[in-house]
Amino acid sequence: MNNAETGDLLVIENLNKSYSSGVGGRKRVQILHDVTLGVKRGQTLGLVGESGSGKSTTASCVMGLTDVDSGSIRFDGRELTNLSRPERRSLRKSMQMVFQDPNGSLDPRYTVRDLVEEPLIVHGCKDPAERRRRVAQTLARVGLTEKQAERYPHAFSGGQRQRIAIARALVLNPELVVLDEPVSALDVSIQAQVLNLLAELQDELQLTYLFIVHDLAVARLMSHRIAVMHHGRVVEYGSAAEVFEHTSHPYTRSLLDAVPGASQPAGEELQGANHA
Amino acid sequence: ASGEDRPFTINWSTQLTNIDPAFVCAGDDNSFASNFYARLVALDTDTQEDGTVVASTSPDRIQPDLAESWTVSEDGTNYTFKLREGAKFANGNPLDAEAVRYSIMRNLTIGACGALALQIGLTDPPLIKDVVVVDPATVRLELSRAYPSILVTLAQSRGSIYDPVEIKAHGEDRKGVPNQWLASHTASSSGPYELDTYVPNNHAILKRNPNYHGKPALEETVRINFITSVPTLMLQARRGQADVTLGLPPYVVDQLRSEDCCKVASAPSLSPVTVSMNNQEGNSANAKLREALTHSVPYDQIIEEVAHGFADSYYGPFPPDVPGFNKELSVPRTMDKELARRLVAESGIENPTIDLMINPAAPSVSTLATILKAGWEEIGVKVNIDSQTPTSFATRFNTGKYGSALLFEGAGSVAAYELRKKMTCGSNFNNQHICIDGTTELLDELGRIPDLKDQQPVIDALTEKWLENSSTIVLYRARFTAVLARDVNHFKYSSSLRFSEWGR
Amino acid sequence: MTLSVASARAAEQRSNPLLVFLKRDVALATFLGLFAALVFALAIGPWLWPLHPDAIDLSNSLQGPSAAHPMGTDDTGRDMLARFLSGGRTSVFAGLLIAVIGAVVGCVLALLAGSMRGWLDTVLTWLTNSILCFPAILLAMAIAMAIGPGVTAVVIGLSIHSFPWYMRTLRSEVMRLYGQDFIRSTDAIGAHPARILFRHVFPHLVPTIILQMAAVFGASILSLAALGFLGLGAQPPTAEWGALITEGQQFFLTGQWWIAGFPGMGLLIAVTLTTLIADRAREVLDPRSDAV
Amino acid sequence: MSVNTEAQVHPVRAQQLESILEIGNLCTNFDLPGSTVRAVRDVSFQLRPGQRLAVVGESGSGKSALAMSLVGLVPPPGRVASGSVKLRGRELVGLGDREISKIRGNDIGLVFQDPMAGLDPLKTIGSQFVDAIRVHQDVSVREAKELACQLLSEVGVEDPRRRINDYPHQYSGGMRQRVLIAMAIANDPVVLVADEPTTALDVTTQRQVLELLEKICDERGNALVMITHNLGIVRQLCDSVNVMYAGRIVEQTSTDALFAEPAHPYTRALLNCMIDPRTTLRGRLPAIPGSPPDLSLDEVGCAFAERCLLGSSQSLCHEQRPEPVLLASGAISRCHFAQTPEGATP
Amino acid sequence: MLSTAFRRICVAATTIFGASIFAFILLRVVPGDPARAIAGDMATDESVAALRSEMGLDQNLLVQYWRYVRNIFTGDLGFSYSTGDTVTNLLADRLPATIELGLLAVLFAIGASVLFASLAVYSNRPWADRLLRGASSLAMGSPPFWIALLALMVFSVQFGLFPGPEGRLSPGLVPPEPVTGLYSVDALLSGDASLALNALWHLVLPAAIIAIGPFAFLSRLYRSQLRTTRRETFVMVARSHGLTKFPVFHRHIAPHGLLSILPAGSLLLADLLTGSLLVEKVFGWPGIGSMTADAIIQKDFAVVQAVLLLAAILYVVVSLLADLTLTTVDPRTRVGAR
Ligand SMILES: Nc1ncnc2c1ncn2[C@@H]1O[C@H](COP(=O)(O)OP(=O)(O)OP(=O)(O)O)[C@@H](O)[C@H]1O
Ligand SMILES: Nc1ncnc2c1ncn2[C@@H]1O[C@H](COP(=O)(O)OP(=O)(O)OP(=O)(O)O)[C@@H](O)[C@H]1O
Ligand SMILES: [Mg+2]
Ligand SMILES: [Mg+2]
Ligand code: NI
Repeated sequence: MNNAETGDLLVIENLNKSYSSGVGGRKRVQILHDVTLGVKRGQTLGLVGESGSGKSTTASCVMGLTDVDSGSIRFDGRELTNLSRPERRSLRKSMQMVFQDPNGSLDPRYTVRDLVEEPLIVHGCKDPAERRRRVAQTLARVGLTEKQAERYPHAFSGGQRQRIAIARALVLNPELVVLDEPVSALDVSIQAQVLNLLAELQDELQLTYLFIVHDLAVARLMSHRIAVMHHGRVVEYGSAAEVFEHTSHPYTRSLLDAVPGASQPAGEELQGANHA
Repeated sequence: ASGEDRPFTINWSTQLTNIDPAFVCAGDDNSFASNFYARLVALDTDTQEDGTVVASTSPDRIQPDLAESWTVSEDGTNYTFKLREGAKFANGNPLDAEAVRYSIMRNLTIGACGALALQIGLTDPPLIKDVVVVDPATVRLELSRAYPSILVTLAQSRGSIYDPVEIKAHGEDRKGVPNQWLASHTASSSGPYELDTYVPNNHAILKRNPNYHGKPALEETVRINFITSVPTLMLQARRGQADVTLGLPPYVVDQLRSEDCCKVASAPSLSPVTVSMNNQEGNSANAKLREALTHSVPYDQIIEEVAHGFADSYYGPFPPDVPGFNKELSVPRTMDKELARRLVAESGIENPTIDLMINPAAPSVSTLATILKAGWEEIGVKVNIDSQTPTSFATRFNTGKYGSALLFEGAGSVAAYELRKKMTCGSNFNNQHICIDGTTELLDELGRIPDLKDQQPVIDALTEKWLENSSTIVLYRARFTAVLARDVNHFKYSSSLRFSEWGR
Repeated sequence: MTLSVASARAAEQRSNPLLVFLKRDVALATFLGLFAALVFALAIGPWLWPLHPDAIDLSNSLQGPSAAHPMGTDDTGRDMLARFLSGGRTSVFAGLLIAVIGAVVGCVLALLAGSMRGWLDTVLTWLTNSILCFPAILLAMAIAMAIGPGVTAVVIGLSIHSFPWYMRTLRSEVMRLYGQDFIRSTDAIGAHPARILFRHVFPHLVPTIILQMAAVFGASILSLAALGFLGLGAQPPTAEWGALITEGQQFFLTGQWWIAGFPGMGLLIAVTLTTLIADRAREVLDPRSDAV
Repeated sequence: MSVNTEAQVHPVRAQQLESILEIGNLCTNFDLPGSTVRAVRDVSFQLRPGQRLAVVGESGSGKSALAMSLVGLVPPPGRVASGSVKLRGRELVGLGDREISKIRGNDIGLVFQDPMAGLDPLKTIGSQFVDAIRVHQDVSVREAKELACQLLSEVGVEDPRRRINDYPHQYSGGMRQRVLIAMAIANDPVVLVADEPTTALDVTTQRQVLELLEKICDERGNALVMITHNLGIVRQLCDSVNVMYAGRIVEQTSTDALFAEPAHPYTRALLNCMIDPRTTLRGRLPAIPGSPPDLSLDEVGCAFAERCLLGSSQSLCHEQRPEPVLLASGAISRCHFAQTPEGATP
Repeated sequence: MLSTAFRRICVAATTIFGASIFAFILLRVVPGDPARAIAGDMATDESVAALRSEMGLDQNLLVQYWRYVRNIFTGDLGFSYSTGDTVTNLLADRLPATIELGLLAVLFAIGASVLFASLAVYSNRPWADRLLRGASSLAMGSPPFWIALLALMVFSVQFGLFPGPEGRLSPGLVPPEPVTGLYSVDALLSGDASLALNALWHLVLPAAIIAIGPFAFLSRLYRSQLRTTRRETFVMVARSHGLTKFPVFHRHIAPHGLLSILPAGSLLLADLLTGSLLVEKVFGWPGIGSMTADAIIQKDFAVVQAVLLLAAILYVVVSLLADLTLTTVDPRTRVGAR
């Protein structure tokens, strides 16, 4: 496995994470095994893998939403795993996350403006006029109008809601945005809108993305680097082209081959890969 | 259901708490226990116009029972009883002088209600000094002073005689810790009935005691249902499912009287309905205020609406029919608001308030309290009605920790006893805390007079003091009522009911 | 996701919940109206009906319903309508009190347990379970017995039973909310836990709390009446529906049905209306769920 | 595919003789308090024996509602409002429960999207299988079980004799979907309707299930209605396509024609949105702007007009509802501009 | 699976432990002196003091609690001064009556709610559903003691269809030889059909009234479960296989509904207890309910404490049993679940 290059904005090294389960939480299930990754500033790391392979867990660890067992996560050279809670919270100014389900990730009782404004309030922006200005600016950036800002999330379609979630993540001008399957819940026809927006924003604001996705096509489209996870391990890690053209791990191959409508794969290969 | 194919059934609106004669305080508990225990002597009876037999409580007319005869010493302090030969308990044990001694001593020393009646309010020195077994058929009662009414006491449940062998077999009494077994069982019967089944608060079945020395019980089996629900009692009376219904509220009795299911037996009882007042503490310590209160009660309406006519009025420390009662003195008080207002003004208490403690579980209490409250508030006395559960009501009342309390009393049948109990300063049992100058001397004097007729002037003097003091508000004296099925031809009333002379 | 009708409605409903409820749901509006009328009548009882509930009139006892006494009179001639109104006030007020006390305590504990987790949660859950394994009435009875009968005792007793009841549901609701993405996303923007708790979790509990309050309110006035009936609730001369039924119970079979009849009807109507309202409201708040 | 040269002949009538299932002007509504969602709007098509028809469209376009309407299983408050579904000439709309039950499973088999929820968790696979067989075939439980085992092994469940007594939770998602497919074909239906049978599955499992479906259709020769929003599946499995948009079929064509010369602007947009993992490079994607219309509202003009590159500027599209037009390619398209040079040929 | 059961049992045990502390504290720390109550009003102070030390009331609470628990384990639940009997005897006396009544009430409640909810959901008519919900709301709002009074007046007094509030048998009838303690069953066992009928006849009205509350609760639960299940995919699948409405209902929908009302067992029990507490009093039924009501009025601590504890234990045990039954019946949680 490649070691994370120096100069990466986010470096994850030998991350281990387990959840307790079973009777009285006595059994521990290891979810992540020695995950090592790095994300270059201004670039996108695509994290792919089948359901349950530990992609979201990795994201949670990065965001500090759960505690890790061992390993290190460095953001801009700063070790995150041993931060106190308030420090962690204040660090989130520069790290933000967008969740998979745009319906569930927005509090239905808040207007769009309140939702987008909330991070500013949380991080101590006291001046209402300033807040207003930044909210308006961010909303405009994701293609929502001032008028729409007074409405509740329910009044929006899925794609629009995901834009709101993105606006909420962007209003603090973060450096790193963790995107946990931001388009999986969207229809193909809407998916492209959001992907386009994300690409645009990255170019414009020099954002760094940790992009979690299970659609290989999307991963390839969006990522500079790709990591493939399988059963909590990173089985493949490299530049997008490398991974796709010179697939080394059989699991990655099977993933690629399984996409319907792509050229017919050989049956034998499939059998070997499917042990889930 | 016809009355023939079931045992003689008594529906009784009561909740017995204890059936140990030494221990019981309440009248109903007494009555129930009476059926199972013999007594030395018995009360004489009169027959009323309606055919109901009523026991008389006059000490002059005491009849023999277990004791065939007795002699009293000159000074009136020694009573020697000659017992019936061959009397037996239901289990065959001899009913002899030792059993009599044991029973009376047990009642005396148990430290509960039994002792109270026998000792006239636990006077010092005790009234009964000792009980001596002369021979198996002779027993002597030694008193510390003359007290002619002791025979009346012995003729009631306090004189119950039970089998020492069986009691001991079920655990000795320890002081203050009574024999728990006796609380829900009877020792082998010496009375007309044996207790066959007893399910507390539900029913009891009584079987005739074949070994009873007296007149055998009329009915072979008596079933007693303890039912507190008035509708049930009424319904069953109507349907003829009960031969005798006891404890119905007056309005139901009134209603049933007019229906052809039943007939009503009624007799003057010793149960006054009173508002007891704490004579020492609070606003009720003010005699003027107490007097004012007695004058703003709508007596007539209460008798009419609450007692439905089953009541008589009087005013005094003890009700009519207690020997020593003086009709001239005990004129009922009347409603007179003007007078009452004037008395309130004279009392010198501004905006008087009194607490009226009630036990709303007892029938008609809420109604009475409501009426009283309305009447008193009209003369400017504010009334706080303070409801208590039966137990805490009794506890508070008996320990004298109350302002005033609405009470259905069961009076003792002996005037001297009543006066002592109610007027002895500082006695634990004077729960109204009535303490009037000069009563102590009068009470002492009363204890020295062996003959009832000679006692009368002293009793009258005490009564007058009591009246002047307006110690208690007497609402009325309730008449005992029983609703009988048409075919019940034998019925006798006494203050300790015994069912042995009831029957079809 | 398309902009479905349901969500459009949800949006509309958020803008002015009450109005939209009522417009859409005639049944709910009717029930609410009836209930409001009942409560209003009880509240303004003394002005509505001039007779005093405690004023006795012995010459007029046990009168059947008439123009002068629409609900008749009791055995001391008190006007039953006045007593009905005053009894209803006691019942409804005590019911509300129990619902509110339980809601406040239960909600605070649920938020504590749900957000802190750990031993606090364990202890509170244990407490909840330990209290809830007593039937409400039995518990209230025991408490009334211990501290002496009366409305206060019963309110305390029923509140002690109601707060764990709230807590149990609210706690799991809080737990559920903490697992939701919008809470996690608020966490992810770096919001303080207190902010998450009060600004995001709590508002979502409100509908649940309201529905539960309706249920507790209904159950409480029934329990209150039951205890009154057993002689442990409201004590004379306080009028309360349950106690009025007890007072009237003995007259039921002698034909004076109105003394116990009307208060019983009052109870039946008040509680049934509450149930119906809660049912309908639940449906409107969450169209997919069925009333339980 | 036979191509009818008379452009204005109604497409339904054109292929009447050989069709097995014939849907005419089918409308399905969901009656909600205060509004009616018209999920399926005036849909007509027919199915020949052995045909493999794909129904594609984005979420909420009425695909499932259409599938359910075919067998009268639209969940309440939905109902078939008008139109006809004829199986071998026999009208199914309006049949009683007993009658239509004889058709379900026997003539038309149905496979649902969610295999996890598709089996009763309290009953063994076997008993559910036996139920499904015995409603239509007069066989003993033993025989039915035997048949079930055969079918299970046919769909690739190993050791069926043991596994048949298992409960659904003991099966993985892919296996459950196989079981459901086996049940749907247990009575040899002439039409198999599959409503997104693979959406809930893993990519790898997805592929296996598709292969299974293909195999079954090859062997049994039944017609297949495949509902999906994945154009990849269409290419792989189906020979003809109905494209649905906002409750209407906006294009009926063959698979080849669909990919070669999509007739309706919506179809074209949809094809553009497909991201091919092998060829696409990072860059700007052709997205369809806006979002689908609310189905509880009546459309004025073309439902796609708002989002259409062609129609958004045309007043005709906003005002007049387009009628189906038969194109030279054999495709039928509901577009005012389907026959314009831009629309007809790429 | 076994360990899950074990854990549930542990939780149940701690809950009972908590409940016992609660019951103990409630009746021990509050004002009121049990010794005074037992000794009687006229008892002297010394005798009360003697009784206090006899009962251990002068010791600290911890010791008292320990004694209390120890006594419970030896079957000594204390002495009921208001009836003059040990609580154990009282319970033994009265439990069968309540059980008999409760069983019939459960039967009524489950029978009626399952029947009516099934009919309402199966028929799928809005009016039927509305009727059921109306009825259950009304049942929910009906004060049992008041209904009991009404029923007595109408059925017993007016029409004479049912016996009055006279207990378990017509007065004068001799209870059958006790085997189970349930009169109706015992009478049948002893071959006396008319006695069994009489016992049943006395049971019907109070049992029906007690059943009203549980009926309200169960019918709502069952209805909503049926309606939820009806929307499940597997129901649609079964229908798509050609099963008609009825087989689908009774083979798929109803079992799920029944399974899901199992956990409500303990709540049902609480409802039953509450109901019997009130209804027994009106009907003069010699059971636990009327005993408790009397004991509370009499401030009979021992009885109340015992009944509180009994109720808590029953509740916990029933919910535990319901839980365990659910795990055994539901294949998803059964042994061997992967
Ligand atoms: N809080 C938790 N407790 C226990 N196990 C958990 C928890 N959260 C996740 N898991 C388990 O961890 C594993 C990885 O989960 P994760 O959500 O990271 O997967 P994922 O790759 O994001 O999958 P998906 O594509 O479905 O989102 C899964 O097996 C899941 O069951
Ligand atoms: N039970 C229902 N009540 C109300 N509206 C419904 C109901 N079921 C479906 N609809 C509506 O009917 C329309 C078509 O739904 P349908 O399920 O057929 O879409 P679909 O094409 O199958 O979508 P998907 O790809 O998401 O499965 C949608 O607008 C949906 O909102
Ligand atoms: Mg995930
Ligand atoms: Mg669908
Ligand atoms: Ni795998």
